Amino acid sequence: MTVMEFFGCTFITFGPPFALFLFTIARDPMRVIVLMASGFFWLCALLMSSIVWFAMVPLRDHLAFGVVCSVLLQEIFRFLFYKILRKANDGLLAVSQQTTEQHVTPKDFSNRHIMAYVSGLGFGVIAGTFSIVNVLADMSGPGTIGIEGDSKYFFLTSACLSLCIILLHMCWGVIFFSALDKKQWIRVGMVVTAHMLFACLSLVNQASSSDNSEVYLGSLIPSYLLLFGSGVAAFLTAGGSLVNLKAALICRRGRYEIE
Amino acid sequence: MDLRRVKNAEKLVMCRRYYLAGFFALPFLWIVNSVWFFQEAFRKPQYTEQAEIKTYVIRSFIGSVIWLAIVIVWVTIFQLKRVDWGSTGDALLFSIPHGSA
Amino acid sequence: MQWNSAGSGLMREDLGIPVFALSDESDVFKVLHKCFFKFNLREKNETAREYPLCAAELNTKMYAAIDTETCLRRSRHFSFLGKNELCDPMGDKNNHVTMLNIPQNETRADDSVIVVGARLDSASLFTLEYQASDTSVTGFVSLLAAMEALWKVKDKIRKTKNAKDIMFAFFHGEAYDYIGSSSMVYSMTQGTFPQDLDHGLHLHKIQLQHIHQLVELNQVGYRDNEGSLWLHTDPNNRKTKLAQIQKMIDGLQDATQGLNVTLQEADATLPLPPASSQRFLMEQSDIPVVVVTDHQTQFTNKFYNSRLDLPELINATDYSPDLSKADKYDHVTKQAELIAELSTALARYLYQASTGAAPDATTEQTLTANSSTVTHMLYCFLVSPNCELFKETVSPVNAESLKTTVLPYPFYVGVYSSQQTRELSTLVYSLMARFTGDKVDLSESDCKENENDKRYSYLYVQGTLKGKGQEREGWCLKSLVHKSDALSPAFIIDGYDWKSGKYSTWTESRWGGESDSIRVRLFLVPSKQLQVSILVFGIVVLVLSLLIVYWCSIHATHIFTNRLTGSGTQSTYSPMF
Amino acid sequence: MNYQGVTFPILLMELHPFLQISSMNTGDPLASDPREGSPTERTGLMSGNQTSNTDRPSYRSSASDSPTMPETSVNANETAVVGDSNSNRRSRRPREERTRPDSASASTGEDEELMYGAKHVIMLFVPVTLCMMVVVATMSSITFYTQEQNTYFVYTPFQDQEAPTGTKLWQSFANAGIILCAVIVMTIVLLMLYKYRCYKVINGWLIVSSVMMLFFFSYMYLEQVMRAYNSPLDYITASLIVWNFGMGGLFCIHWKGPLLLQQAYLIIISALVALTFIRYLPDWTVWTVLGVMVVWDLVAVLCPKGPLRVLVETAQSRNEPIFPALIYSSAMVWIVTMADDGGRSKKKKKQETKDTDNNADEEDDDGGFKEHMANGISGHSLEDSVAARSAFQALGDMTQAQKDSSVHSSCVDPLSYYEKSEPQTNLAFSESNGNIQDEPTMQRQAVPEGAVGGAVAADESDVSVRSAKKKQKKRARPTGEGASAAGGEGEPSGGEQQRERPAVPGASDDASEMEEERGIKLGLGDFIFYSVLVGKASSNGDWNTTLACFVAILIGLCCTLLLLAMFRKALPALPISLTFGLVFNFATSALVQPFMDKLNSEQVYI
Repeated sequence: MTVMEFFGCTFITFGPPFALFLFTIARDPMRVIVLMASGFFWLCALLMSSIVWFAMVPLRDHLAFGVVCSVLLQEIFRFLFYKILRKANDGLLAVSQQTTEQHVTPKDFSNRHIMAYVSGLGFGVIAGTFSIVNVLADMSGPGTIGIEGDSKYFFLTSACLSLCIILLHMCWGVIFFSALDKKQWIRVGMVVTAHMLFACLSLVNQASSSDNSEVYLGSLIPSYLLLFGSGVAAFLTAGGSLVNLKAALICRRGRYEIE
Repeated sequence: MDLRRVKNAEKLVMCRRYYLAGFFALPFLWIVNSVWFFQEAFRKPQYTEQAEIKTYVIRSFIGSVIWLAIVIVWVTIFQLKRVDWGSTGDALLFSIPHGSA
Repeated sequence: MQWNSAGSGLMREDLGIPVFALSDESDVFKVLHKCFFKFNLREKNETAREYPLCAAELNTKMYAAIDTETCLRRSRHFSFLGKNELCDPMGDKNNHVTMLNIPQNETRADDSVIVVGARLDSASLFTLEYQASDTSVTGFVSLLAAMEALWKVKDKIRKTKNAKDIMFAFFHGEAYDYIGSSSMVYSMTQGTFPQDLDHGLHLHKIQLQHIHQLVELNQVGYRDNEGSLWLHTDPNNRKTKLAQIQKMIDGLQDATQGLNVTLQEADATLPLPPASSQRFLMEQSDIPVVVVTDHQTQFTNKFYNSRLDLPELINATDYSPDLSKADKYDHVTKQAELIAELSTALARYLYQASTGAAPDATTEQTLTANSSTVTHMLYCFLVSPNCELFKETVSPVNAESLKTTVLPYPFYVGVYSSQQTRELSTLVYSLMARFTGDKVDLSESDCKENENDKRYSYLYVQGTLKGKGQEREGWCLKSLVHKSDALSPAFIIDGYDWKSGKYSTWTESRWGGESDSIRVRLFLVPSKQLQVSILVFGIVVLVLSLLIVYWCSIHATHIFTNRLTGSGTQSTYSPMF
Repeated sequence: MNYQGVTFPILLMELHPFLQISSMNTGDPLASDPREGSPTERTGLMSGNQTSNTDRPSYRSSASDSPTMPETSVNANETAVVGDSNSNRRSRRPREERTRPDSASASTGEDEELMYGAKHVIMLFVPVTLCMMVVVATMSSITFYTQEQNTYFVYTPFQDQEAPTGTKLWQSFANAGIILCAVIVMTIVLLMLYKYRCYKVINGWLIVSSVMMLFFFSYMYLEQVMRAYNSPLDYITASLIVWNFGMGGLFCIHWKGPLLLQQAYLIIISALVALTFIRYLPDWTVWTVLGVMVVWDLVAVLCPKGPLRVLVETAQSRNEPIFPALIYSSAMVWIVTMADDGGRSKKKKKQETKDTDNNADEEDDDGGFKEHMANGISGHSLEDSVAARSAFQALGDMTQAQKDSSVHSSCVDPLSYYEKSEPQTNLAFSESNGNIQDEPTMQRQAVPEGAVGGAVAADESDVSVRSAKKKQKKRARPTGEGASAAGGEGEPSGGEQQRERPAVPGASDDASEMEEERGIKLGLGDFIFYSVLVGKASSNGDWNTTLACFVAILIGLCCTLLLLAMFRKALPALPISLTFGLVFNFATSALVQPFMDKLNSEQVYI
């Protein structure tokens, strides 16, 4: 694809996560490590699912199967990661109680949402990257896709969907973890279903071609609706509320700042 | 190393060395020197060696600027003229361009 | 005098862009139907198709630049990873055979060698897209045929008291400023011709003063309507050697008696057409020279040095449609007949010129070129090298590669290599060995050059099939055929002035390695506004997200205010901070 | 770079694992993995530290007279540790807050290590990542490193490209075996050299080799880059660039230079070495070598007869600081220096500061030492570290030279240079880290390092750690140290000395703490092998594989640190990371990639 397309798509996919990383994660080593670790867990999940996909020789061409498997596996690994994180967390919570002073690291462990968010983002970033990076790399060059009859919006949709899944994972991370904390199995189920829904929606893209790029809308719109839904859910889970938002909006910037 | 840990005398020695070394066609050391000791020379409260350090820093800055200018000029001239220079131009080539003059 | 007015000199143009020739139909189909018709073809009323349009990227990375002098100089440039060669001089091997085997210890009188020459190669714009039916093939095939005919009576000639020696020479690289002929002339002047040996028994040196006359065959494929060929001579040459030249012309014309070929003397005022002889004359202008071509003034061949110089156009493939491959091979084409006649005439002339006496009736009968051999050669050189004649004539080593070859071997001289010889030259060499050599009873391993008699070269070829089986007889051919370097003296003389233009200085650039190989890529180009809009969208997303996230991370403490765990200040509970 | 960006006071407890790591990975003289030198060096540190108080002027005599010193002193500290440390921290906190509002407080126990470990993990992540990025970028842009070639190390005699898989396999193992043997040989040579103290020799080679490396590597690399981008550069500019780069490197690494620059140089160097590996090792061999390295690392570190241990034991049996004999361990000399400074007046130091720099090369004789002891500290650490580094490199070089001199055909020669240069680089790295730190750090590191050295004997390490911790706490109280703990002796004096320094008063402590922060060491060997793995993974043009390897390796690093935090036992850093890396490399390229490709092309998201 052309240079412009390349950068465009790169920004679309990695802009928001980059911003999130920059402002909320980079400054705290613990978060960076958790981000890495969750990414690693996602990798393991992916590895498992691809093994399954590989083993099921007859079903290799039916992606649906592989997709379902991997969604389930991902959620399982998310759960495992939750377990591990909480183990470390409890240990560290003890520590943080001792310290009366202002400090980032114990704070993180005391606040479960942060780690939930970070690990969710970790899942998302690695998932999004895996789904887009080779597309970006392979198609370097002067031309764009489509001579084989693919839609000319291929990259755009790829980028947008990658972004979508990154953010979705982020939200799911928050919801999922807090749900587990509170033993609200329904919400856990919701997360899984949402994930499944998204994955299955993306199956629609297979039908896309140069003639009917509209297919993409069929997957993009619902995906982003889903994202919106999950976003709101996560927002509320994390203790956000419209009121707070308003307050934050009207308050003069910097008035409430602690640091 | 961290300058804050170094005694002023030490700083002076280092700064001087960097400065002197720079004369052996080492503008890079001058650049380093001028950047590295900038704080020491201009931002720190007065101390005995500071004046000397300051001179070194300034000189090495000037020196590096001059060097930079020289290099830029030379490279431009070379790139523009090397084809006309023919064999000498080629003799000077560090890497032979493929498929272009 | 402009000889090739049809020629556009396209090959000498610097187009500044790579040009590819797609000879494979599937490629052509791809370009047309996958790319052009689908995306680019405009309807009549349509001004322009809207994006995406189909584009192609041609990739041919050539290393050399500026000129031979520069690229050779740069090739000598040292680097830690060894030298990186940018270009190589062009050239290959000349082939030549002499009738008499005069060892160096005997004397070779001046003006005692009749040289008959023809060019082997042609030039063309595209790699592996060479057809030279008329440009060179007709010439050297008729020469080969004449050679075969003449060697039938070699004993007669050799027995004749002080008969003149006859040398058949095939020049390679002539299309690039006479590489072959100039290097042969140069080695003659240097006294290193035909064999650069100074010990052991080898052939007597041939130098320019030994040359008695020079007959050259150029294009002979396109005869004009009364099927006549033209005998060209050089005006300056006429001044000095008029008598001999006239003698030659008469001899040639006499030799055509009773044959279906007419040789007319071209207008004496005309300069000599482009021919290898020019090189001889340039070095020594008093060698009587006659050039036989199919045109008097303009080239009759519109496709001189062109990939369109096809056998069809010279009736070299006038097969009836129902012919099988084998039949095509054996079918004697019109062109073959014409060439055979010419060769016969040439052979008779040479016999007469060498011995000084016209051949008697029986000899004249034997001195007839075999038209089937001619047609075989035409078939093998122009249609398919994978033919019986070549199979018989190649050495077992090359047999394998021959089997797999489909297209005719290229008539492009290529780059010079001291070890290797290109197919064309090799094949001509072995054909010469076959026509002039005599089979000696030696096994393949023993069939090699004799240490103490270097005059003879030995070549082991597959030979004809034994009976019905695949087994071949295998011949060891002992002959006087020799190779000599066809490399422009410009690359031999050290301190040669590249600007002097005396010798050919053609070099071929090295081509891109595995990293940037020769390839064509077809792809779609998106419209500018699509690209720009994507980029802008991306940037907007980036900036927006930066702003929003920053804002959130500042106000996080107030956006997220739930109390999960009881310790510490508010700010410790935001997932955003 | 993150290195000095973070400014937290650090407790030895956290420092400890990293030190162990570094010690475990910064010594191996040949396989471009100085896993060997440092630990021993640090053992040297320890004993040097313990013994230093008894006798100032000559460390050797001091070493000789108190063999049992460590245990006694350490135990003494042990009792005092806990309560002391807490109170001490309190006393310190206000200052910390003043200087750094966001600074962390410390607490006891594993958790603390986890938390503070986090910062250090990141501080390792950054350079490792940068190194990998350099390698991957080069791999993907410059074909020279990816294309098929037929020149290889002399170490790898077997290398026919189109052999059947079976052959390739055993050949690659053979190659790896040879390399491993070379490693072991070097180790032994190192031991020998250590036994018969030929410091002069070492020093000579040292400088030569490092010079050669800095210039030659950069030259080659520059040429590659220029060729890759087909840009005509002239010899004058090129030589100017190389000359400046090389000399800059010499100044920064071997003498004194801005921290940032030092780190940049070290990263670049290790990247270049990694690239060289990728380029000149046959395809399969690279993988096997990585595998072998994992094993070797484990053996060398954990096995009771591992070379590291042997070295340590010989040293202890000889009852002297282990490394001064063999390497000029910057740390070692520090101990002496510190101890010395502790005793001396600042005036004396001032006088001699002038000539600190020029006796970098005479450390081999004890006279040289005495001078150093008298000298200013900061200068010393550096120059001695120069010496030390040099010693190491020389070592690598020399033995290499012996090994290879017969083998090379002229064409192979550059390669032999490469080989020679690897061990040097790594060593250079480990040492130069020493360089990066300043004396209190070193001082404090000394003990845990000692622990590391002795970590093969598990209990001892723990003990000495505590003692170290104690020392650090004691910084606040300059007096009475000498009596209480031998280990502690050097330390407070260091503290005093800082305070006495005419530098900005407030800064001194922050500074010292920053230094501590930087005290983390990771062997260049790790950088190199990680980068080799990632670079090799990227060579097949699949970014997912590269990414997977990258994540896997970093996580492996985390795990190693975690383990170290848990059982205070010397652990090698390569095994976990490389195992993860290898597994994920092959798994991804074989299993995940087809799956992901299908998903990507169909735009299906999971």
